[in-house]
Amino acid sequence: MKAKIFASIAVTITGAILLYAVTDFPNFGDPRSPANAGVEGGSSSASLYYIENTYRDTKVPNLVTAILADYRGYDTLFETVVIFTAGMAIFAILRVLRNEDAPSAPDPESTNRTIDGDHHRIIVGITCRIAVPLVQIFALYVVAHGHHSPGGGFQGGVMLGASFILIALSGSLRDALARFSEASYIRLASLGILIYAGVAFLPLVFGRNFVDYGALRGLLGTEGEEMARSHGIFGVELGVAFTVMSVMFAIFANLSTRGRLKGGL
Amino acid sequence: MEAFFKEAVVPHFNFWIYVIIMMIGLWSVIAKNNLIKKLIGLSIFQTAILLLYVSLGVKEGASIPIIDHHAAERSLVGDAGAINPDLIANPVPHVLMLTAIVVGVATLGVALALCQMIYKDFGTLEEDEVLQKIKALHDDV
Amino acid sequence: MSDHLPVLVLLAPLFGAIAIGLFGMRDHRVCLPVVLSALVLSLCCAIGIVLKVHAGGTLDYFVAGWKAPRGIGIVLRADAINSPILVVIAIVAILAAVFTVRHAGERDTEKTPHFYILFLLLCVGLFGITITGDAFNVFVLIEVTALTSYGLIAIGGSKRCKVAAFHYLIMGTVGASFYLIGVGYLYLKLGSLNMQDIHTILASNESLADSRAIRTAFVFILVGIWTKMAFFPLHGWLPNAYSYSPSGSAAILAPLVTKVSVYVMVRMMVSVFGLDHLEANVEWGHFVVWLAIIAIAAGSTMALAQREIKKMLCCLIIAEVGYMVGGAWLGDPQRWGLTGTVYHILADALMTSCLFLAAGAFAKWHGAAKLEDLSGLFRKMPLAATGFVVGGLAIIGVPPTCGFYSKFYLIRGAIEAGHWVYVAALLASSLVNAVLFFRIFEIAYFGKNPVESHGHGDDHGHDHESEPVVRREPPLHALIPLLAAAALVILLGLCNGTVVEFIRTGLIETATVVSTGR
Amino acid sequence: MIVTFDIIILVFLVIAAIISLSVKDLLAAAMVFGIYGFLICLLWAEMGAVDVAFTEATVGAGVSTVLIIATILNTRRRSTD
Amino acid sequence: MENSVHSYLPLWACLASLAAVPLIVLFRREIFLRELVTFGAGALKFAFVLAMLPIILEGKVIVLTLVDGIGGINVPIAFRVDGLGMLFALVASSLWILTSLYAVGYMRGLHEPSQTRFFAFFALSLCATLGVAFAGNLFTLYLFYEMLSLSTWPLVTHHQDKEARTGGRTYLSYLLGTSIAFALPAILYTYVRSGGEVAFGPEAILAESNLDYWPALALLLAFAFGFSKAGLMPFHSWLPGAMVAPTPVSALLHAVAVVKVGVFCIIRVVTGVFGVDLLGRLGVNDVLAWIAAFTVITSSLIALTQDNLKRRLAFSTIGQLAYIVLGAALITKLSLTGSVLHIAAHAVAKITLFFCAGAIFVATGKKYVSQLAGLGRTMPITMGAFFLGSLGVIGLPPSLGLISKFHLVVGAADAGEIALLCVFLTSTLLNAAYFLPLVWIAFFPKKGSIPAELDRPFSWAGVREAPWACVVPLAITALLSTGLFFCSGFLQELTGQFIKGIGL
Repeated sequence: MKAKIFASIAVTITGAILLYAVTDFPNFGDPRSPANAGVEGGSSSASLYYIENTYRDTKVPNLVTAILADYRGYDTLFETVVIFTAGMAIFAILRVLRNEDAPSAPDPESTNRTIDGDHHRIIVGITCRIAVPLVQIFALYVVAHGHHSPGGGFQGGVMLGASFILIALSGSLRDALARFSEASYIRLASLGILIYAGVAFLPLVFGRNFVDYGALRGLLGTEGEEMARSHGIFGVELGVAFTVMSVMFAIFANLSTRGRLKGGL
Repeated sequence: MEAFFKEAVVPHFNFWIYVIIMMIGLWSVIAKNNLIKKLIGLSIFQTAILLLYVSLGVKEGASIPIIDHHAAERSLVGDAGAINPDLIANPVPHVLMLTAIVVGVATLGVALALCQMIYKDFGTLEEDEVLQKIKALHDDV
Repeated sequence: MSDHLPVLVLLAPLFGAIAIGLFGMRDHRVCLPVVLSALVLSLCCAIGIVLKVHAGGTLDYFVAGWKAPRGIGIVLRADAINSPILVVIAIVAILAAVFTVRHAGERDTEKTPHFYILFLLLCVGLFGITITGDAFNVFVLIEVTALTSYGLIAIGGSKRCKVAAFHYLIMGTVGASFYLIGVGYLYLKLGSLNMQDIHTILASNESLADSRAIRTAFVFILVGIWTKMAFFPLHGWLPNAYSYSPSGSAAILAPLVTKVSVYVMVRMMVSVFGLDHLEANVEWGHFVVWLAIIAIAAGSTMALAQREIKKMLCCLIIAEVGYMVGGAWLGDPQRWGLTGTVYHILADALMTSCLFLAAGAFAKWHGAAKLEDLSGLFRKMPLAATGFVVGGLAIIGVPPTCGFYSKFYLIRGAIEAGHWVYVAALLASSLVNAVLFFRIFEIAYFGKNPVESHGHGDDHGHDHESEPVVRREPPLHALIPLLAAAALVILLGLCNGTVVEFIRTGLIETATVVSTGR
Repeated sequence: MIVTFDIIILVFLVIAAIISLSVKDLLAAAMVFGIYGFLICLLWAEMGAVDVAFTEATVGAGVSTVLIIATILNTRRRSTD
Repeated sequence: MENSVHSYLPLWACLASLAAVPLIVLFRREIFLRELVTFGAGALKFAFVLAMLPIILEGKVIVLTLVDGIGGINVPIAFRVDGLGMLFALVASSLWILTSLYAVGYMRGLHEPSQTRFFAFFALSLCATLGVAFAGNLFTLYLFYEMLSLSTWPLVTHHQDKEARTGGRTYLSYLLGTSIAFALPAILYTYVRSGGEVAFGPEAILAESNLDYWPALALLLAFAFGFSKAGLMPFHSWLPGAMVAPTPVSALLHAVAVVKVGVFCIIRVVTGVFGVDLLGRLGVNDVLAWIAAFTVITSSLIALTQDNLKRRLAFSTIGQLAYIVLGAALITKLSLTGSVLHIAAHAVAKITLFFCAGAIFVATGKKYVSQLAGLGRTMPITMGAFFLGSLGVIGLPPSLGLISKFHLVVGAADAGEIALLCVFLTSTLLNAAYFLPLVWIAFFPKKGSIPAELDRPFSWAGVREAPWACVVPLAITALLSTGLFFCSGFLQELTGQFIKGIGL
């Protein structure tokens, strides 16, 4: 009860402050608002710059992808690191490496240990077996086509991870782990970051700044720096996809088995 | 009252809702007793922030931030009218929020792992019971 | 390569973490050399940055090469304020890494590589927060730091550390989200995420700076960071999180995470909102200083009530955070308070590192978790105890340790700002610290129950020698970092003039940025 | 952006959030949370943030819900609040 | 304007004993080597100090800045040796050698434990003492002051029993507490008030500042009570408490080093921080003088009632320290001269008395005044030295104490403070009252008040002195106290240089 009163007070104060500020906001949907068009006195708005020049700079029509992987590629590197960290942290917290602790007493309320209650999973199994390759192909498409349509490394990576989760859910975790073992997903997650950081690091070798894919022109044999950036973005997205896929599956595998990687839901 | 409603609420409708959702989330983070409920509240709290960001990048009548190839090519040859910034949504908040979503799911994963460990050690996910059992641990030491 | 130092400083641990992920899982022996070499590389880079900044002023590094217009890319910015902090982070990390040899995860040695990956990524996050010049990037790196912290805390075997980590997670996430809201409001009003850009706009547009949204943004950013740094009413997560985590984790988390958050606050004040603007709104400063005074009092009082060493140290951290927040907000015209805060970030990182290394060593090799368990410490491990004494004296503020000088600069700022209550709080807290530490020293020196005073007769002292005194220092890998930290505490104190001079060039430089911004 | 659509989704969003937090059955709460995720994904798409919508669909509605359910099945389904 | 010389001698003098610490620890198994190191360091230190003497006597001042300050922001660790510092250093370093000798005898005689630690911290505390003596600014002074408090704590609590713990607690809480609570803020206030200047020089730090009466008074009292090593009432009770320490510690530290550091600091504050002019103008020194006067009388009265010999000596010390403070507070040329000279005079006299007390304890195990009757027969050298030492404390000829007290009394008269003059005289009588009867019954006990086997005419065969290592130092210090009466010229000259330096 005390928590509720305290919560109400805290929420009221916070909400009041936020609403007090809201009245000061530019109108919703105003294309000339400071966020969209910059303010007087500041340097020209980054947002306008992106809209007008991204295609010229990178030949990537999807602005979000370009900004994500190039202009703010440094942020995205750490976003990937966050994912990787989460995987490692969950491993560190949850993974049971010795078979020391006996499983805790079964909880009467959660007797339905599996989602559908029993082992008759033929329909589900077969459907999923058909669906999984389709999901994976679509996921690869999403990764690869992120330049031109919504999508990219994250979305594709999550979908790839989800395809393995699907295998685990429909069949058993053992099937999924047989395809994607613990050693390999940790390594693949590291590899993903290595790809990202490596691609971003390469320009340093050519004497350019970090993440400046334009320097890879010679290496990739492209005509101008724009295409080099475009290819660089693709490389980076690939790295993201690897890491995200591995970690998503790793998180699921650990969470669904309480870190034992045996049994499953 | 009506004037206030017209001036303060209607033009900022999204922002009002964002505050409401955020307060729902924050309230349950603080007040809910069940750890999973707290986490759901936390996720809702985070999505409210996404709503703030995405809302502030919206432009009335604008399209998605993917440039039409032809317009883009035209803009390269200096056709100034080819890309009208007012007709393309601000991509920056989208980029930022992609990051925030990913951070959110990462946090959620770690938190759920912690929940499982807490359940393993204490046999419950209700915060008051956990705290009581911790106190009992103290007495043992 | 020397142009790329600002990014190399955090790439080294990042690549180190990747290397462990790729090769360290199978052969755990790879981990430590990788960790140490990565961190030493970082240290070299950090020192290189300090030298460059010293020679040529502020260092801007445009990631991805997007220089103009300002704010389209992410910029890393090393100046005289943050470059010494980079060095200290690297040093403390190295000390903690050496300390963790052979007992990284404490429960499962199989988790050693994971521990070190998290360890290195934590360093990446800390370096990144310190060096970045982009407000949103700070958020991402705060989350890197936070997630690694949760992992490092919960990797221990104790039941309580999980709950502590969970509470930390909730508080930390809410804090980071508040920060994110603040940044969102800034972006909404100013359309920029680049700190320098925001600063220029705010400095040139007084009415905008006073607008409701910007004020709210500032409040939320501050509250968010205060949560992260465990500023008093928001401190709830800290004591449990740091005292129940494994010693190796505590040795890096406790000294660095809160300090880096304090740095973020200073950075926000100096190069986002601008000191001129803050000095124009004195009543804000007074309010925060009062909060800081309450924090100092509360931290000290709580510390007095603790019976466990690590918990006591954690409460001291809360008090120290109060020092720093208060000092930063004093608003004295010469900015001595701010100088003291920045210097105290460095000093406190080293002091806390020293104390937590010592506490870790005592817990592991003396079996001491509570104050009473420390009896006979001076006889058993005199060198380790000496290291602890130096750390304690520094927290008390005895010259020539750095703790004395940081307090000195803080008090100077307070006197010039006329904030006598803050001075009194600082001195009172020093006295409390003295009581706390001499209580420990006494237990460690006399033993739990000193023998009844016997007449100064001939048989004097034989009962001491009759019980064999086994001298058993902690192993070298624990002792060396501890003594090194103690030595650094004194060294930083002796070199305070040089360091402070350097920091002040940074503070003055930012002042000139303001004037050109107008 | 269509304002009516926007408002409708927002209202549903609030309702979904409240339901998800007030149901005592955690599994149901998780499912409603999934619905909440899809609603917000719709909202993003409606606001023109297609990439965010895509990510939210995979992450927010998909993976998050699955993870929560996995945890609930491994712990306890009932909650006191 | 000031004739200053740059030299590293003060640093070497400080480091001589600091460097001895690791060596002492290293040779903890080789007792002989360990003690050799102690003596060697003592001799070296004394030599360095002596080497500075001619420079100072020429009227020059030695300055040395160790950690340089850049842009005048920070406060360097700096040394500055003038007449006052020189005199104090001379006293401390010469008496250290004697004390070391005495300590060897005492510690061995009583089979004390942990002698290595004892000698190591002894050396460390001497380093701190010289650091205070040579301190060139307030911060250096404070640094070494705190270092002294901390490094003497293990000495005071040497026995590590309950009594020692209590004594140590009192000791540290008074010294550290007052220094943090009063002295540090006072220093900081001075620092801010003077515009960042804390270096001692010919000009007083606050001479230019236009302090008002009340702030100046508060500042002066904060300094006086903050440097509570000077034992001004009401912050004196650490001193009797610290008497749980082994006697060599009491002797050197609580008759020479620690307490003298306290009064030294107060003289420095009066002359170097406020300056004679400022104090004279504001008149705040009167308050300090009356506090000191109160301490003089009260402590002498308490000393009369003490039966424990060391406690009686302790209260006597408190009184004598207050003399010095009183002299400094009068700020006349003569009284300051007396004050400075009394540092030396009281040091040699009081150390003799402590040595004697320790020697009596080593030889007989007695520590109460009432047990001393007839002791003059069995320990004639010790009691003789005790007599000479008490002459020095009382201020009777032939002793250096006479010279210093004479200056003090005349100084008081000079300042026109007849009441304070009376305080001096009353206190001298009280001093005599608590020492002379003691000596008297030691040599001429009443019939029947002592055991029969002692009650016989004196013969050398009946002498049961303490070990020679105890007796020799106390004889030397007793002779010093007397001898300096006849050749106090160089001390007076040093004092004169100091007085000239502060412009009186």
